[in-house]
Amino acid sequence: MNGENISFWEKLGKIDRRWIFLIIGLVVFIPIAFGLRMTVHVSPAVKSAYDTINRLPEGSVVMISIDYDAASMPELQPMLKAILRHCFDKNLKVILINFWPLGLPIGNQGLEEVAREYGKVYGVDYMNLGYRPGDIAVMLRMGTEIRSVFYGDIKGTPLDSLPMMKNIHNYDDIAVVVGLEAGSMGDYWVQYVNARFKQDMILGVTAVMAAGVYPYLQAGQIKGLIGGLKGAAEYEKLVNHPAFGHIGMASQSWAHVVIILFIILGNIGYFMERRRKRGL
Amino acid sequence: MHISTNPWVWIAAILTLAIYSFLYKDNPFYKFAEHLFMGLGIGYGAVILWYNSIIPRLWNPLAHGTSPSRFYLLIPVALGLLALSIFSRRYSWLIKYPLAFYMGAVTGFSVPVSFEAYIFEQAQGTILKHSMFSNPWLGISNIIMFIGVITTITYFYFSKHHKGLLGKSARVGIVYIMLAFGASFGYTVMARISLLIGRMQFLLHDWLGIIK
Amino acid sequence: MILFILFSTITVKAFDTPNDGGGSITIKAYNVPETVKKALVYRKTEGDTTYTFAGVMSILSYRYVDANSTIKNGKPYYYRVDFYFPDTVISVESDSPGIAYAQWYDKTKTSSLIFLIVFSTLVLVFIQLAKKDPEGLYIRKIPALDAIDEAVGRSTELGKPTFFVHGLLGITDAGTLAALTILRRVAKKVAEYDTPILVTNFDPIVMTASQETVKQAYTEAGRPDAYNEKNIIYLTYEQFGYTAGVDGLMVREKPGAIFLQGYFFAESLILAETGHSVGAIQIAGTTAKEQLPFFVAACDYVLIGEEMLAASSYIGREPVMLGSVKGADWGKAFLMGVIGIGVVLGTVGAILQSAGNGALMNVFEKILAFF
Amino acid sequence: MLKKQIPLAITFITGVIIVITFFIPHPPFGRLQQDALTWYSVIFGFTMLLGVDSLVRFHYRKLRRREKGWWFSIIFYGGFLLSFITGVVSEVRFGDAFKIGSSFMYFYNTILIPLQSTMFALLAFFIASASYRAFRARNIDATFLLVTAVIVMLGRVPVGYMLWHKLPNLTSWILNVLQLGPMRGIMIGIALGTVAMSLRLILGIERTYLS
Repeated sequence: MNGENISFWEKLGKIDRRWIFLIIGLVVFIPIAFGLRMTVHVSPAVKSAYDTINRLPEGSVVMISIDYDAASMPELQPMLKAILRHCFDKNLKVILINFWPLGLPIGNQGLEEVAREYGKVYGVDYMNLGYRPGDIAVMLRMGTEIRSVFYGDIKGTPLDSLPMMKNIHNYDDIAVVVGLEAGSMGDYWVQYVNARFKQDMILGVTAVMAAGVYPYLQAGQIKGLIGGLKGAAEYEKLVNHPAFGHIGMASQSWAHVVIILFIILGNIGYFMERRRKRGL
Repeated sequence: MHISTNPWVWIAAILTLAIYSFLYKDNPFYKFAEHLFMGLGIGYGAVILWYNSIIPRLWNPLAHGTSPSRFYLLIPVALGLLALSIFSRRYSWLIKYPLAFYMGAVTGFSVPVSFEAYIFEQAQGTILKHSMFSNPWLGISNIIMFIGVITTITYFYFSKHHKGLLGKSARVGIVYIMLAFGASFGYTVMARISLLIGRMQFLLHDWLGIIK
Repeated sequence: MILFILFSTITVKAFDTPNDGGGSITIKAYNVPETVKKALVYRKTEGDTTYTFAGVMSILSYRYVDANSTIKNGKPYYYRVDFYFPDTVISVESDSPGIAYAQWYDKTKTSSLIFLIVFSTLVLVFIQLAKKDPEGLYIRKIPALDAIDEAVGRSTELGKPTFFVHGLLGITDAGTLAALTILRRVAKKVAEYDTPILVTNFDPIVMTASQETVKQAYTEAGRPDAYNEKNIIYLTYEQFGYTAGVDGLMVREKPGAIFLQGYFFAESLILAETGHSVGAIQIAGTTAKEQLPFFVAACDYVLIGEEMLAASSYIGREPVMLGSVKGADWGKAFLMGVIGIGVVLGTVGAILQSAGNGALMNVFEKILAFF
Repeated sequence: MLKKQIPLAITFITGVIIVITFFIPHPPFGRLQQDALTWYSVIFGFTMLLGVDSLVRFHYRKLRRREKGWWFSIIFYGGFLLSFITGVVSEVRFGDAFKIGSSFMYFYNTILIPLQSTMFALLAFFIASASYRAFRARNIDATFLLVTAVIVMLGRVPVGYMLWHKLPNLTSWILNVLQLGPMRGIMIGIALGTVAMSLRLILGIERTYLS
């Protein structure tokens, strides 16, 4: 087979993969670099999460659990920021807690960034508990007294010296727990904390996990579910602050479309080649 | 544009680009990142392993423990030392002892766990429950799924010719498997693109400061 | 008055936690009004004057398992539970003390035991039958295993090395053991054709097992002198560091055949695509069901799940091995039978129940409970 | 005898005991499974030395013989020493290498994490090239693979919703029904295969590892 016989259409089946890499890179790069956005439709699961927080009276406490690390950061960090914006906008108090030790710096970075935007004060409007090993045991012991596990905050400051913590002792004092999950910790939150303490919960999870935790929403064990970058984008739309979720969603959509276009091109090339070979 | 002035961000960015350069072709930058990565990985692994297993499970009980049963721990130490016999040409066969223990332990664990965690769990999920017929569409869906389970199992039937009914069932099983694999593949695309988005964000935001 | 009623109806029982090795007592509350906000459990034993806090009782199941390390078998423990209601707190003491002891048999595992006995018996019986009558044993074609010789052969023709890439799990994984069986076959062919082989490892124990396996294969092929331990290398103990290392080796050594065998995680597709880009024939095998789609898409041959576990029987063709496969197949038939009966009963039961007859449904529920 | 029978006996005895203890909670049996796991990880700690040894020697050879690209082995040693030393120092100083402020955590965040996530993110490109190459309607099976992949891919982004607003529903039906059935079948197969293999190992029929 020599090159001259191959028609343009057939070449479509033999594109060097580096062209594919380049185009995928570009369709992800362009929306991010130029801030292109995508229109997003809000799903009921995310709306319900938003409403749960939106209904809270001023001064209520929201606990956000950072249960992810760098690998899931692209999906869950926009969620964290959108929820923090919502909380600070409504003058709710925020407590961050970590069950993945490696997520500690990531969560703290997001918290400080948004708090600065809203001019919030550490210890008064928000605080970070940090990480203690023990997973379920930590969750359960916080049901009686947070201080029985967290003697101090992330920097070791005693909890009682933080003004906002004066009246916060256990789940009775926390309005909603938001779990941002990349693993099984979300299941523990629901199975232990929601089940035993009737704690209101919202879960934000990676796209891969969304289908798995959906039954919790159906069963009413969680008040809302935010799934993947798409869910983050929806939440951003609700808090009226389109940010990375929207941009990321544009990249996401275009990348999907491009992959499908390549599949179509590949098939055109394949059928052309087959037709020629049959003709011979 | 606010390019980062933090040298660590620069290191991270350069390593990121070094790995991506592999997409074009192998080159010294990738080789650099690769060797650095492997070196870090083995050092990291050694530290983690030492501090997560040897110190808490061996050193602490032996050095600070009081229970007499702690001396049983000398058995795995002996087995572990036998594993080092591989350094000797003459006695390298001694490695078979720790391996034999490993194999026994593996089989011991995997047999009951396979029943409990996989076979029963999956079988129970497949048996159609009353609630699965709460509406006709759900009922049909569950029957479609049930056929998927059964025909897939028949595909893994090894000791008979795949002819007749078994052959037909196994054939349907392959179709199901292909449908499932396609769905899994398509489902994962989104998460994988997210990873690239994350790296782009790092390069454009943390490093180059092009986006807010 | 209301308080009195509440007080009189709630009862608390403390008893030994069943099916365990002792050291634990279960506390259960009955007739608790739904308005309860939380319930705290306190414990005391002989010689104690006051109760000490033990833990928080679930207010969904009204059950608390006290497995505190101080609990000793055979000693009585008394419990008090404080129920917090919106306007009051009610304390209820257990009517009798709980005594922990160890059981000799875990009743919750009866179904596993039955199935284990059935399955093992089937496998053993068919192994015995196979020993007596080795004729007539059959195993269906597994193309990916047939392709091993072809792949190594082609690699030799092209003068390129053969790569064998182990997965990330240790030797405790059945897939890893199957990979070693496949490695033995590959190494034997490699020794016969006198072509280079490179085995990469993530786990040091798998590395030593691989060295033993390859050495043996070279001996079987009659070329023990050609075995070189340095061809079985350890890469690193970090998932993506391993991936980077294997990718680097692939593009530099340009193997003609690549075997990706064992339990892989997300790196499966990175390895398979890089392997494809250097033009190698790729034979993958894994029991990681999440990664199978990627191998199916990117490799030439794939051992899907159980096909991989049957490799040793397929390659060896020893009667006892084939017998065990036959036994396992009968186990499969037994399991499918159980599922099938369950489905029929469930379906019929559901129809009958909507027609007003729940008897069959009860039978069905009992079967379901067996699992 | 020493080389074959005793190892086989060790496997048989360990295997049988651990299976039995699964059904007996009474001490000392109930704890044996846990103990075996501890033993396992202790042995593993020793064998890690084999890995380190193999790797260090591999690069030492390259250096000594000045093989092509020998200076990359220096990079390898640099990385190894960096993580090993910071790890030990952080463990000793903080009691946990992953404490904020420890040098190990610092290097972990600034070097190892970018390397890991970039390597992981290569998948975005490879999943595209694999789709292009593999999803061709060569035969009926490949067509099934292709069709569900494309539907699910589209159904998970807003574009899919815009094309046909029921597409997300169809996607979740495919995932929960069409995907779940065969995946269950595959899992049951793997589990039964594992048990059969375990029985072969205990009985000493399968003995690859002992050669």
